[in-house]
Amino acid sequence: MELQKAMGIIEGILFTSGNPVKIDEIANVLNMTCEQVLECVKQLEIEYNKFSHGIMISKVGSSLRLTTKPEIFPYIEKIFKPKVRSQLSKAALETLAIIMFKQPITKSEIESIRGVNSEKALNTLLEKNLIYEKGRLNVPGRPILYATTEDCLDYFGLESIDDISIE
Amino acid sequence: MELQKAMGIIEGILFTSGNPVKIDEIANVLNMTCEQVLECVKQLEIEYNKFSHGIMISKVGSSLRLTTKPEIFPYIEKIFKPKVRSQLSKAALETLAIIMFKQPITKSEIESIRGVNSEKALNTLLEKNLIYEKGRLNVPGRPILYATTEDCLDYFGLESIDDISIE
Amino acid sequence: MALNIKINTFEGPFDLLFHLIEKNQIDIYDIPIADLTEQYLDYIHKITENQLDLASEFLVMAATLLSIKSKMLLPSKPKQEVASELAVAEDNDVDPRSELMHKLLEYKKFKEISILLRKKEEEQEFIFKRPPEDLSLMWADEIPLSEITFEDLKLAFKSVMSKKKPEEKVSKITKDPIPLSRKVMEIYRTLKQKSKIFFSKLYDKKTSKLEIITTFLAVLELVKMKRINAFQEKQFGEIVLTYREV
Repeated sequence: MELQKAMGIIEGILFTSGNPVKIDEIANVLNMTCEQVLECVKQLEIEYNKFSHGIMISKVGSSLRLTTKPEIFPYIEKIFKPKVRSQLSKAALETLAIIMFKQPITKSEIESIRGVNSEKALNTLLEKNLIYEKGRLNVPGRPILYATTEDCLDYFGLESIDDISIE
Repeated sequence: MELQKAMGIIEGILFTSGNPVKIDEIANVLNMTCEQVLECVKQLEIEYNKFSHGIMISKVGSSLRLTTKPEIFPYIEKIFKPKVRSQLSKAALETLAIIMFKQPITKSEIESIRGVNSEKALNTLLEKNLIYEKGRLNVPGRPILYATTEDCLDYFGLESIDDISIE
Repeated sequence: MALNIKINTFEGPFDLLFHLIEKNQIDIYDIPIADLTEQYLDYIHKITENQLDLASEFLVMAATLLSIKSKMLLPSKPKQEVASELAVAEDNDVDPRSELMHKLLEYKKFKEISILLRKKEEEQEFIFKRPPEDLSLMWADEIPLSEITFEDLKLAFKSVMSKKKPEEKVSKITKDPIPLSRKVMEIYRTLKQKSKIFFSKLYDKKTSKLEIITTFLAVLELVKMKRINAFQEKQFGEIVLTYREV
């Protein structure tokens, strides 16, 4: 296969994957040797080195991957950080609210209320010591029960768990 | 900012996001006008048109997105065996066609054009976030008005609804 | 069987009419209404013969077609003494088929658009996006929870509980309206406070049957966990629950 065309296909494959892709797998799909693939990579490197590209190709072990160049990180941060932050804090707030008023509660119950995966939000709340693992529910799988900590009650100026009401 | 550098940053931003990103948000981060951003897009298009690229940039609504080129599909299919995307049902597609060109529109108006109950089709479209409830019509019963989302343009790869000519 | 499948694929009466129009190469601007009605009714009969569900819209259309057909059969100048001459003249000028024609033309337009959309949809199947980078890990430790008040929590709770969640399975709601775990905690807390209570005091007249069952299951759970004791003097008698000191 023509070098130019192979470069484009390698770019497309790495772009679609998001994760590193094995060089031999790429070679296989392109009907090329690994050396030929690496020759394409060299050419792509030259291409991406230009200012007009914000991405770069790198070899990790026996795989290839595309990433953004470190120098454009400030712009990535500027455009995505506020969004990620507000999403995350909204998720954490919602999750904490559910645990507060429905404790003790399992992850799957929380997720059935929120309708989205809540793993990350739970981890954040655990890290901040606002919730703790109170025990396990005696059903198949014995899922963890989450409840709010003393710290959390303190924080919101509540005397005890009985003060929590949603009138 | 220099055009070359801006091109690279736009590439990096779209690469990171995966999903379409609003042109004005990009312009804002780059401290450029939307016109300048579109000039960069034009340059990127020329760049990506080369054989040695497997990705392309396109405008969907007021957003930009990066995707792979259709011509490298066979290779991507070979390496990743991607799942076939489920198509919209005929009913959903008909309903969406009506909403596209008559938005905002109520359910009963849609049903009078289609001649059948369209509840299920509307729910499917809402779930897939292809339409949204834009408000309510100020008549008795205050029926919901439906309109298409930006995701809808992304779904069909349309720059605008005018891309679908209505003879 | 092939017929069944075919009939099933019609989206509605317009879709069926359209099929007939195309099949017979009928001019929409000059519909041979008697023919079309006959063929339409024929299809309806076939559907019902095969005992398939027939949407009521198909019957409404059948009635409409019959009504147009009968209007077409009426002499063009009916009794003039009934209404003013002008009104009757106006009425007669309108082709009884015109409303149907307009509706069919409009439906045709959107049917064609939906075919174009299908093509676009299929084109999109050949291109891929990149999975979004998980940026949340990058800034996860910077979540500002410090500015939240208890009121914020209440609001967040109310809003999340009232949100519509189409992806939630209905069966789940009916099966388990109150999580057993919550009931277990409720009863445990009540008993810890009062140390003794009748089972019947754990619910009232308004409590649903399902919730009473959940309550009972929660009691069994607590007995099993050795957190409470339960006694019943006689069959169908009151169940007395007592808190068990650990």
